[in-house]
Parts: sequence; C-alpha cells; structure tokens
Amino acid sequence: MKEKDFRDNETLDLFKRTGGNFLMTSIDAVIDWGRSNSVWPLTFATSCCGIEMMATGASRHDFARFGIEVYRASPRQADVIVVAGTIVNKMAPVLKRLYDQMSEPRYVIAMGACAVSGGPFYYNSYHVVRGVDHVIPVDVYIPGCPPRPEALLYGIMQLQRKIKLESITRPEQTMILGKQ
Amino acid sequence: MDNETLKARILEIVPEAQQEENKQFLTLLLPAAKLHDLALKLKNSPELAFDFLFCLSGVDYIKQLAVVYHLRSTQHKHALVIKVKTDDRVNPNFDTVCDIWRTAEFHEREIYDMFGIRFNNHPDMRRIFLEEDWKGYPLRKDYIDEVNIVEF
Amino acid sequence: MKEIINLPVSNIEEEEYHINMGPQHPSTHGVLRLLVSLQGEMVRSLKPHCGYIHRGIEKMCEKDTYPQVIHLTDRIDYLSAHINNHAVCLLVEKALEVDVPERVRYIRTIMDELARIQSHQLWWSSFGMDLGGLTCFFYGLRDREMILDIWEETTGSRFLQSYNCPGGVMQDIHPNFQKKVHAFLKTFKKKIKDYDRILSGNVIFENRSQGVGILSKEDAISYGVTGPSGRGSGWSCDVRKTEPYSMYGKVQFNEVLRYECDTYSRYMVRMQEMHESMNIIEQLIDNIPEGEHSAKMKAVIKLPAGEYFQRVESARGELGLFVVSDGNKTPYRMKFRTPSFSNLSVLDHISRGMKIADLVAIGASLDLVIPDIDR
Amino acid sequence: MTFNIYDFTSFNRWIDEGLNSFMSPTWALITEMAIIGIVFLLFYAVVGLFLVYAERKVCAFMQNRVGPNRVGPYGIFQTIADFIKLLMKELVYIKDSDKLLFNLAPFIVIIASFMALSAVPFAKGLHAIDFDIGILYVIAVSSLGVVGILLAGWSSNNKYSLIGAMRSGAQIVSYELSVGLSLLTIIVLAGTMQFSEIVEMQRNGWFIFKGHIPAIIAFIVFLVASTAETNRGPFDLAEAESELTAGFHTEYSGIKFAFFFLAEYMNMFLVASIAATVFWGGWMPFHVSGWAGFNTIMDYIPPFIWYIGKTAFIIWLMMLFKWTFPRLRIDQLLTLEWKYLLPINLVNILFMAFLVLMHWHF
Repeated sequence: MKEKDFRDNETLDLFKRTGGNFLMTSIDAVIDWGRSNSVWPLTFATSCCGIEMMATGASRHDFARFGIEVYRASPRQADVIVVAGTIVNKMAPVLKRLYDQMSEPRYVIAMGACAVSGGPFYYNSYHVVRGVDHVIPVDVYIPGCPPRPEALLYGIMQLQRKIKLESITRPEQTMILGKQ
Repeated sequence: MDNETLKARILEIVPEAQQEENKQFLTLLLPAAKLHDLALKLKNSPELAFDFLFCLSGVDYIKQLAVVYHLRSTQHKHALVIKVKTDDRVNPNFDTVCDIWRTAEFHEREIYDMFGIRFNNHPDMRRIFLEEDWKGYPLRKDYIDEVNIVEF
Repeated sequence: MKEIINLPVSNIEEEEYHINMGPQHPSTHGVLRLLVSLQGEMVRSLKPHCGYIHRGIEKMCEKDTYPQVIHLTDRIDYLSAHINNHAVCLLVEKALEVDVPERVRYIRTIMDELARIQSHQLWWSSFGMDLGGLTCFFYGLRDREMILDIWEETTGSRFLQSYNCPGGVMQDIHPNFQKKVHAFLKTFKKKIKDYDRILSGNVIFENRSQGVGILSKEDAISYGVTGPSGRGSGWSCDVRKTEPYSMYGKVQFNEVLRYECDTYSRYMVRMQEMHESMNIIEQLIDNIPEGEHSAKMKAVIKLPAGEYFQRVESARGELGLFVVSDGNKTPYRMKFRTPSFSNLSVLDHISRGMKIADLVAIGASLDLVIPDIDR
Repeated sequence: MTFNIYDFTSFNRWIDEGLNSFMSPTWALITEMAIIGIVFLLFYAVVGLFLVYAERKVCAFMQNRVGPNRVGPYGIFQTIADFIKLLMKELVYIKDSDKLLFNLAPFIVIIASFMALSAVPFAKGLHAIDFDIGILYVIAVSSLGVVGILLAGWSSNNKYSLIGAMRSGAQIVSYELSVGLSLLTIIVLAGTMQFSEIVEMQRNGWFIFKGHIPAIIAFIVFLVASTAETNRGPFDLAEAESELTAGFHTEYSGIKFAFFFLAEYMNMFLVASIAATVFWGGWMPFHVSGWAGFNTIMDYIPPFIWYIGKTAFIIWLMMLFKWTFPRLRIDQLLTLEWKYLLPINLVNILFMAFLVLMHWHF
C-alpha cells in the first residue's frame, strides 16, 4: 500500500474540517518524524517467529537501516513490542504486564499466525490464546508461519506510516485514524 | 544381556511381573507396590545397570492410568520398558523414582500436571506447565474444557 | 523493617536475595522463568518455572493424523525441525514396515545435518551474545542464511518446512541443490575459522567458560542430559552411533567426545560437531542415487495397534517419540521425550555456587529451546 | 609565527574587553559564563549525537551490516530522530521508588560528565577553565558520575538495578586507582598538572614518544582502565544486557534514560580526549625536532583538527574493544585490576621516576 492510498479521502476531509494551525502541524510533523524513525523494539520472543525476528535484525536484512536497531531489554525504554510467537494462557498476564510497563507511546506488532489468531494451535489446544489482541491492542498484524524477514520489514514500515499520521496536538484525529 | 535372560532375571526379583507384547522392547507390567524396589535393583546391580531413564510417560487407558518407564543401560546397551497401572482415577499414586534417576523429577511433575498421577515422596510435587489453579488434567481422555478448546 | 532488625545476625547474613530471570529476559532465549536465590552474586539455588509456552501439542496430536502431526513437530524444536519430522516419519515407516527408497535416506540425512549445522550456528550466535560479544550474533546468523537459502529452494520455506512426509519427502530436491551445498561447505569452512578467532581463542571467553558448570558423566546420565551437552561430559550418547538410522550407519564420522565436563567442553563439542556434520554431508552429497523421492503410501495412514518408540539425534540431544496406537488414523497417545526438557533439569544442579554471569553462560551452553521444553 | 592564526587567546581577550567596555565587570563575567555554558551545551549535544551515530556505524561495519541509512543521507539524522522520540516519551514513575533520588540520579551522571569537560583544552586558549590542578579536577569530577549510578540503582526499587549499581560501584572504585596512577606517571614526567602546560610541553614531541616505554605502558593501562570506568564493553557489567536486562537504568524511560545514554558516550569522549591530551599532545601538531619544513606544514593543520583526530582515533579503538570482546565476569574484572593493572602501574611509576631522574627521556 502506498502512502497516498493510506491517506484516503475520508482522512483528507478530516484534515480539511479540523483545519490546523501551522505551528501545531509543524510540531506534529517533527515529533512524528522522530517517533516513526526511531522505533526501538523490546527483546521479546516466545518461539519460532523470534528466530525470524533475529534474522531480520542480522546482517542480511538489517533492521538497523530503519532506525530500529536498538533492541532494549527493558520495557521502559522500548517503543514497540513485537509479539513473535505463541502466547499461551500462562504467558498472557505476563505479556499484559510487559505492555503496561512500557512507556507511552507504545506500539504492538503481532508477528506470525500464532500472535494473530492462534495459528496452527487454534483448534484442539487447551492453553493457547487465540490472538494476542485478546490481551493487548495490536497496531500491525503480520501473517505467516513464521513470516519472512521481508514481511516483518514491511510490517515495520506500515507501523512507521501509521505513526506519521498521529497527532499529539489533536488527539481526536489520532483516535479516528485508528489508534484506540 | 538379551531379552530372555533379562526377563528371567527380573522375574526372579518380581515374580508377579507380566510380559506385554511389544516388538521393540521387553515390556513388563509390574504391580505398583514393587516398583521402587525393582527400580533400585535395576539401577544398582552391576549386571543390569539400567542407569538411563530415557523416557517416562503417562498413558490414559480409559479404564486405567499407566506410567511407562523406558530404561536403558549405557554400559550393557540393553533396554527395558516397565509399566505400572492403577484403576484409581480419583487419587492415583505411585512411588517416585526420582531418587534413583534424577531426570524423573521433572518428568513426574509433568505426568502429575497432565494426568493427575501423584508420586509419593517426590520432593516438589507441583504442576510444571500449567498454572497452579488449573482445573482438570488435560491429557486424560475424559478431559472436557469448553472454554479453552475449540474443537475442529 | 522491624522484623529484619530483630533477626539474629547470622540470619541476616544468610538472607537470600531472590531474582526472577524471565519470562521476558534476554538470556533465557524465550520464555523460561528461573527463580534464582542469590547470595551476593552467587547462585544459591534456582527453580525453573516452565509452561509459558506450553501449547498442548501432545493433546493436539491425539486429534491429528500422522501427516498432520509432522507439522506440529516443526514447532516443538524449531531449530531442528527437519530432525523432528524425521523422527515421526521413521516411526510411521517402522510401524508399517515400509521400505523407503535409498534416495530419500540420502536426502533426509543431508537435510538433518544441514539442520544441525544451522542450529549450532544459531546457538553459537546466542552464546556469544549471552557472554556479551554481540558481533558473534551477526556472524552466526549471516552464515545461517546460506542454509536457509538452500532449504528455501528445495522446500519452499525458510525454516519450518515440514519437508519430510511418511514414506519419503514432499518433493524432489532442486537441481541447484548439490551445487549450492558445495558452495556452502566451501564458504563455511573458511567462516568457521572466524568463529574460532573471535570466540574460541579469546582469553576472556576461556576464562569465562573453563571450569564453569561442571557436570560429571554420572550426573549427565542420571539427569538424562543427552546430545552435545552430555557428550561434553564424556558420555557417548549419540543416537546416530548407538542406534543408526537412515544413512548414519554407512557414513564415516566421529562421535565428538570431550572430558572436561565444563561449559567450555560443551562449547567445543558443538564447534567440532559442525565439522563432523560437514564431513557427513561431503560424503553423501555427490552420491545421491537416482530414484523416487517417496515410497508408495496409502492415502490414510493407520498404525497397527501397539506401542512404538523412535529415537533420533536432534541438534539438542536425544529426541524420543513414544506412540501408543489403537489402530486408528490418529495416535492414541503421543509423547515427545524432548532433549531440552531433561537438559533443563540439570541447570539447578550445575549452577549452584556459580556467579550469576556464569548462570547465563551455563544456560547458553545447554542450548535450551523453550518450546522444546514446554511443547 | 604561523601558529598564531589558530591561537584563541587573543580572540578570548577581544570578547572579554568588548563586553567590559559597555557593562560592569560583574555583568560581563555573568555574560561570559552564559556564553561559555551555551557553547558547551551545544558542543555536548552535537558530540553526543554524533558519537551515538558513529558507534552505530562502527558496529555495523564490524558486523557486516549497513547501519542506519534511511533518515537523511547515510542516516546521519538517525540520532536526532532518536533524541526527539526520547524527549517526547512518557516518564514512568515507579511505585515505591525513592522519588527524589530517582529523579536526581540522571542529572548527577550528566552533570559530572559535563563538568569534567570544562577542563579539557580543545585548542590553544580554547578551554573554559585552565586549572593548575586540571588533571586532579578531571579525575575528581568524572568519578562523581558513579554516585549517580549508585543512586539510580538504589532508588529504582528493582533488584537488577541494585546488582548493576553495586557492580558499578565496585568497578569504579577499583579502576579509578589505575586511571589516577597511569596519569600520575605522566605527571611525574611533565612535572605539572595543568593541562595547558602539559600540552605546551609536548611541542617537541608527544609524551608517548618522550616517555617511551613507561609512557606506552601507562597509556595502555589508562586505555583499559578508562574503558572500564566508562562502563563500556567488555567491562559493561553495570548494564550487562544478557544478565541484568539493562542494569542500573532498567527502570528509566524517556529523557532520563537518554541522559544515561548520552553520559556514557560523553564519558567516552572525555577519557579519550584526556588520553589524547596527556599522551598524544592534545591539540599539538606532530613535530619532529630538526625537520623545520615538515613542522611548518604540520602547523598549518588547525589544532582543533589535531585534537579531534586523536580523540576520534582513541574512541574508535574503544569501540573496537566493545564489539570484539565478550564481557568479563565481576570477579575477573576485579582480579584484572588488583592483581595485574595496579602492580604494573606502581612499578611503572617508579620506573618513570627513575627515568626522569636519569634524564633518559627525550
């Protein structure tokens, strides 16, 4: 999806309606530029997708090009939690807590079929959370079992695009644009 | 030691043992009370020397609950399967063997977690995978969980 | 506060300091939780808490047919996915007494060894990272990509392929397969020297790992610590040697054994195993016989009633597969004896009295994969 | 002399006289202080941001990667984006933490590194304060940072933080000795603690050449000890990622975390510039006595470039250390200091004193 499609007519109407003070929009633009270009992920991986996440960070695919280099082990300092792998009932409270420990603004990427919907463990399993969105709000879903590193990179770029449309001076616009 | 001599040797120790049919291993069904004694002898007598418990699994035969011990001797390279069964589905229990083979400590906790079979004298008999307040034992055939399981 | 003041002095000294490593901790490689009792920096004892990724695969297997089970075994130990698939296929073929074509045996063995190499590469990467040498992480993953490329061409997926199926493999190997494997072997033989230069020969690394986490042979057997971790204690436990399957009985290779019993020896076993694996591949890659890539199997696979056991040597140790069949198309009970589960049980025993930094090194040297523990 | 083009003394005097001509001396002093403060803040920010960027590129180079390249040409605005993001990030307040100390700690860390910077001579006449005990001042002030780290670990009510802080305390108390003693070796040679004089004395040859063997030993010891003092790999035990998640700053978020992050890089810059000043002649160009033509050409290169070049080289060395070696264990770290570096240092000082006494230096 291209950025111009992402800003569909409805969004543009909204822009027109709410107008926008020049100073405020500039502040928004600067902050969004900073936030979107520096999305530090939390080192959080539960299973197979974690390996692909590591592969994305490694030499060939190189996350760092997008400024997503600094893996933080502490949730306080991370911006995005890439839920890479299955979340089970025992892990769900821990994940919720991790999410709560992160400082705003925080984003969630559900990576892989398990995090999106439970994936191969949807049926017949007694201990799997069917989709991480039962526990925490998700910004970007990346399908695949596991998704290729390219898919993760694309997901990250979608997240950056989403962050660029946020507004701290007009929070109501952000609400409409999808971040609940 | 080949299977025949092995069988004869074990029947010496536990005369009540019954052989079960299995192509791969010598499989013996034991009365639960004799399990710990036999296990000690299997580990410690030099000509048997079963020092490696390479699999320990619980099986639910609907009427009975069973625990299967796969044993091998790293020295003599012979293998043996021991099986114990109980009819008691409410409060099944066996003697622990984790003082003999340390690896049993975790495996027995797993069996307790999945089948609800308790092991006497086990140092730390708690659930290992599921939460402490989990209701029921998932690998039993009569386990019903309408909340968590989506049937295919 | 008052209680602490009122305690006798000796008790205050013995006061333990509990920390929780995990479930989200960089060095537990996933979601293992270790409850560590410390005295200063010294580990007094630790309790592993598992189950943070317990997905109930054994229960799911009871509802799935055998070909479906293969897809679940991929997700148990995702780093030796091929080897796990292999175990299921061997078990089914043994129970049905199917004779698989020679070509399949060759392909499976080569794939298994590639899986072992990439698993050890990833282990090496994370080992280096756990000790603080971040560059290792990138070296290992860089070279791993070559194997993933080879797989992708043949199987269509990067690393969870489910390439094996009962009776053979899903599809024939890609025409480029042999050429690419040769290229990989040639490159990796040079690169592995870099591995030795950056980590094995490093004086800091030697000091960090030698004499740390001593696991005697008796303990290794008693705790069931198999695979490279067990062989680092001098226990000859390689299933490829003791109970050869596929082509392992016919190729020449050494079982790597070391007798120092510490973290360093477990490290060295894996490093040498990569050489051995390359050696095995070299013997097989040019001799793959022509033929079918799969034996004729029935559409619905039903195992005769009975109990079956199959062992294979996965990258982490002995993977045992215990199946009780009642003659249906689904297993009645399927138990995975996973290597990491047993290897984890020894962690408490060997890390007592060590520093907290050593605990990280020991944990890394056991090469735990958490879904392999929890299933 | 051609050298005077780059002499900032007259420039400073010109500003001073200009300000004094239209305001009272007190106000002139205050204005000067404000100007110096602003210049230093800007310098601090620029150097800090650049170092973070440089570290990323160096580590990417070491690891066969590209490093940041999407934000601006070659990704040079990457750290600015990071900074904006950290500035706008929520500051989390920890329940049951010691609020005052928790908030104070990052400022102590950053102020310590900021204060130490003031004594560093960047070029002739281009330093804030020229103490006659400059080295002593720098050692004293730069080790204040550990107080901040200890406070951070203690007040955040987190066990990992506490372990990290305790490690850091033990580490800095030990390695401060080696840093001090290795600088003392050079003080024995120079006979002064004033930075401007130390630089001036290296006009005919840098101390590392003048003091030959003992100076080289002192330089290596200083490099190791100062790497440890700045909590950088392989001595980054205080924030050992794989053991203590993020060590003493686990609970810090947003700009307070950025302070720790920035202070680490500034400390690195600081020790590198001290090493450059004390051992490699600071802003002094490379001179070979007797080669007048060569010396003149060298003099054309501005002192500031010399200074930055030397500092950058030492920083680069420290980055290579970090990305090459695995981390030490705490007991090995202390063993290295107390059993190896300290005895070597003590003997080295004696050796240097003997050398100076016998006039064996150049």
